[in-house]
Amino acid sequence: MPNNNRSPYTPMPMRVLRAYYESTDRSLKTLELSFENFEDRKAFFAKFNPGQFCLLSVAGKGESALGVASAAWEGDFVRFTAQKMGTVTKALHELKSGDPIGMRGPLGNGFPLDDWKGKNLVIIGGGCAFSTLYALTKHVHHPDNREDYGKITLVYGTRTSGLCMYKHDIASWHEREDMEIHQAIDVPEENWLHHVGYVPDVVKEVAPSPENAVAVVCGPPIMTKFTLPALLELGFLPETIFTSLEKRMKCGLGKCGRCNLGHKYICKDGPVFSLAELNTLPPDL
Amino acid sequence: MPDINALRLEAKRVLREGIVDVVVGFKPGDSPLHPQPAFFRNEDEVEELIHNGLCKNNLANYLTRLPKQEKVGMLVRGCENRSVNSLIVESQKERDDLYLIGVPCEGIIDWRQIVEQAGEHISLVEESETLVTVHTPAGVNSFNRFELLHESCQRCLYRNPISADIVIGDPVANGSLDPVAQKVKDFENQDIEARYAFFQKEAERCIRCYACREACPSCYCAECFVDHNAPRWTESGATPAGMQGWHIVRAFHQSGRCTSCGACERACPMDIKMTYLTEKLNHDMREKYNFECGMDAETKPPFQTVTLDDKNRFFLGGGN
Amino acid sequence: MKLILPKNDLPDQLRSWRKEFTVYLPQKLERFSHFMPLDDANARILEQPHNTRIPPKALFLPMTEALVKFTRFGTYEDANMEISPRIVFGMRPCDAQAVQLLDTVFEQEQYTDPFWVKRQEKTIKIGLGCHVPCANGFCTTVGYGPFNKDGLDVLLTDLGDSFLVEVLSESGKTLFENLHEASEELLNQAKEIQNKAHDAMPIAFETENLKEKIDQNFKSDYWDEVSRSCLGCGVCTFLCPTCFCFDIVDEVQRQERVRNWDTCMFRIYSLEASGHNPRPSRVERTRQRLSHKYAYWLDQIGLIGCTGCGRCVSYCPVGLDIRAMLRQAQSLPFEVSHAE
Amino acid sequence: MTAKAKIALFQCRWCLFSPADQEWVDTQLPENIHLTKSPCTGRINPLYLLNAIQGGADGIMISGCLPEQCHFKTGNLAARRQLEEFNDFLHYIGYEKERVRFLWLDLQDRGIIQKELAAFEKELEAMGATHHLATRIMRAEGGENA
Repeated sequence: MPNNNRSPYTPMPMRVLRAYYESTDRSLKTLELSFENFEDRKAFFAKFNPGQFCLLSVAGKGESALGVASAAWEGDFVRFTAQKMGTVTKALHELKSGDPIGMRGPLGNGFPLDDWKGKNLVIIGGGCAFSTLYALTKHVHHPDNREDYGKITLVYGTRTSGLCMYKHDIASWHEREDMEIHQAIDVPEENWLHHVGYVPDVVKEVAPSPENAVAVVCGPPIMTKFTLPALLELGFLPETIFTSLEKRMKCGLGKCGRCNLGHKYICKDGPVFSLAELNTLPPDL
Repeated sequence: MPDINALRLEAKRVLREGIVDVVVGFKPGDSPLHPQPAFFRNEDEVEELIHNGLCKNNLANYLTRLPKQEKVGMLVRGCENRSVNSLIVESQKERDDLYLIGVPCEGIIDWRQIVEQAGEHISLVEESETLVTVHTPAGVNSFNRFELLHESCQRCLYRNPISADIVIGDPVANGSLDPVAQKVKDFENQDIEARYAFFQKEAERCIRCYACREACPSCYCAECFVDHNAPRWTESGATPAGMQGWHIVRAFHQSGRCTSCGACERACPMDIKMTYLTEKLNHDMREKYNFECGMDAETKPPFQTVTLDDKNRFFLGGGN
Repeated sequence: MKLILPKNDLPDQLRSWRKEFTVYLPQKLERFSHFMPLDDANARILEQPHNTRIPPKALFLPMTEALVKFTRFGTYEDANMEISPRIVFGMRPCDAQAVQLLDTVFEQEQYTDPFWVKRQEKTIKIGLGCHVPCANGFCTTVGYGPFNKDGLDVLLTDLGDSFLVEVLSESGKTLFENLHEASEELLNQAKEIQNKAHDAMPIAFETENLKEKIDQNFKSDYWDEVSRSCLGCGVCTFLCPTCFCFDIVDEVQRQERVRNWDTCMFRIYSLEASGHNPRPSRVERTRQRLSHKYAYWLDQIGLIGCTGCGRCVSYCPVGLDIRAMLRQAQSLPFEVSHAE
Repeated sequence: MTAKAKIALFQCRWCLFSPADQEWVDTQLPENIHLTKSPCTGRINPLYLLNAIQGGADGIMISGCLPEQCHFKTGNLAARRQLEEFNDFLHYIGYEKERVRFLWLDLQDRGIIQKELAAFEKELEAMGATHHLATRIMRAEGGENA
């Protein structure tokens, strides 16, 4: 049995290493979890690929699917950023470092990094869904991987500057020359130096070239809905546009039947789909 | 038997004159045993309207499912009329958004008894005042209609609609109260082990499909207590605790709101007895508060009003 | 290997099996039949003509099952999966075929479900063909039949005073000793019964191009018409042998994480924490239920996800009939897709 | 009955006016009595009672304020109707009526709750334990649940 001879439904024991608020309004909290068993960690990083997600388990409350927000090289921990929304995420927000927690993963297919080798990357993120893109960007920034990819254009929009995640790290990206970063907020604020407006408009404004480029879009459904046509207008082909989808999930293994989009399961066949693939599936989102 | 042509004429009239946007009735199903609830929105659709003893659903159940602002016409028997009143009391629908076509009810036939006695291959069912004639490939046989009736209909108290806009068909004799009260007392007089054994046997066949909840007009909560998970009061699975908890609380939520139509028992795929629970609650509502659900569209059920002079029956320290 | 088992030897045969197996047999419960372990008292031949009310899927995917136990230190451990060897006797071919369909879900190479696998390994399935067609069944319409052998270890054919025993697997062989071979004449008699039963099953609807019609009419108001009187309860899916959806819930007061049967017909099935629900009304849910069985299963494994047992037709509280729905679906517009 | 009777006490927060009683209830409540406080007896949902009974409570006591002294005006009157009917309903299906009792406390009462609890405990021990509806106790502890 793959899960260190545990049933695929049994979470691996983890411990909260660090837990800190990510947004000024305390709606987003970042948890960095360390592994209790060495074999679990080895098995996890052997399969891990940015864009995958895990099911965090709080005993007595349930499980909740969250995208992994850290790249493998960052250390022997796994980072998640949870928005306080339901029963489990409320419980996640009450965790402090040292608390035990369960985790099942890595699940899902993650970004097809091998197909993207040698291409320019256009990374478009919005709100708290940016966490998987953060993992992707950190993965690509690593010296061993950077040469595999061409130019990186990043657009990251949030409703307010306070909601921006990983503020210090992203701020440092403005100085990097090997990438171009555009941050945006919906409503103008004092001493905000970057774009103001919705992400689809910022994408049209930045107008990344579709030449040998791949775009990946992760954000609230409304943002994805308007960003995909914008990319098509710019000349991106459906095969080169990727997005990560979300639906209610329980098992995360393609068994409980509820996260299907047509005949594909978002947890097993996704969550990352190309627009070409999505066009063959019914709009059941 | 109701005069089906008169019913169709009335349904067409109210649709034609725009009194209502939709008329809720029944239409033939794919098997003679299962007529389907139907929603007629124009005159020629009404040709399909039927109404017979096998129409086993409580149509008032659809009032809370149709669009709120729609004007609804509905064929109502005694229990359906009272369910509509109960929904009006709980402000789910305005009375002047409704046009109720009353149908005096001769009781709903329990299709399971037909299948048990005449087999599954039923080609035609004919009804008369006293007989039900069933046509099967193996032959034709007739049964006493009263014996085939669903238990709730055999002892129904209010078979005639009480506040319909028009009643089509001559009134039918109503049931009397004593057999109903006697049935509750008989169950209660058994010793406690026998009562719990019966409840356990019935409740623990439950598969938690909630057909009883979806078939009941009074069960229209946006989020049912079994869907709560923080905290989870009764267990969610098919465990003894979960099944018993579900049947106890579902029935208790109908105290003073149940018109004894029996739609819950008819919808259950596992033939689970449930009306013996709600009958006890209705019996208590009559005894303690002299309240009968749905008799008018104003009086509030007992649990929505309070008075000072109720009796202190389960009190320590010598309460009166 | 084809043997003859006289009917009056059946009680002793059942008793001998009971020594090392738990024997599940359809027995009378209230007014219907239900798979229950055989206790010695009533070892009698089953004479109810047709299917049990709840499919034998409940013996492989129980209505409620503990998956994970919480320890006091906030860690987790597998729930107990031990199960004693058992025989399911009197399984109908449509249910056996359904269990085989579910194997493709629970025994997938990427994540096999240990609970399901353990139950499958420990169970020998003895099927009984339907020599009398049931009223609402349509197994021949969806490509199977009253004497279909898929998913069975043994298939019995009722010859009147004895059963023709067709052993189909190794584990089936171990169950029958000192039974003599079936004579040529009995074999022909069985064949004739089987063919007669197969022909007696009416074809309820055409399945040709059904998948394309369903896929290409995702937004049609056909779905609204067929689901208008639907109550949104769980009867059709809980009684369906090929429905496998389950919910995972933490039962705090029992300190375990439990798997329960679930259905796409309930609102909370796809309700997201943000309040958004991709399937807000019964129209989308009926569309999901029908599309999953008659389109998505075909995309995934090339088989229709319905074995025509007819339970959803018999027990729908508002008399909705999937055969009529699919006959109506055949009249939906579609163009042959050249791609693919 | 060897073990002491297990009682679930649902206490309205407003009616224990003497600090001594409230302090006793909060700290020296005997082992076998489980306390649940609620803002008013009107807020005590029959689900809470059922949950306690399924967990193996031999008796339930609800303590609330006298009529016209309820902080929320009619909470206790509503509770009287609902919980009394629930008590009759449970009796109907197999949980003796005498196992659920309501206790009204006056503002001036002192020491009533200790006395009534002790009396109720004796009464329950006389009645003996019940396994009816106790469906969440594992078989190991005498419950019927696998």
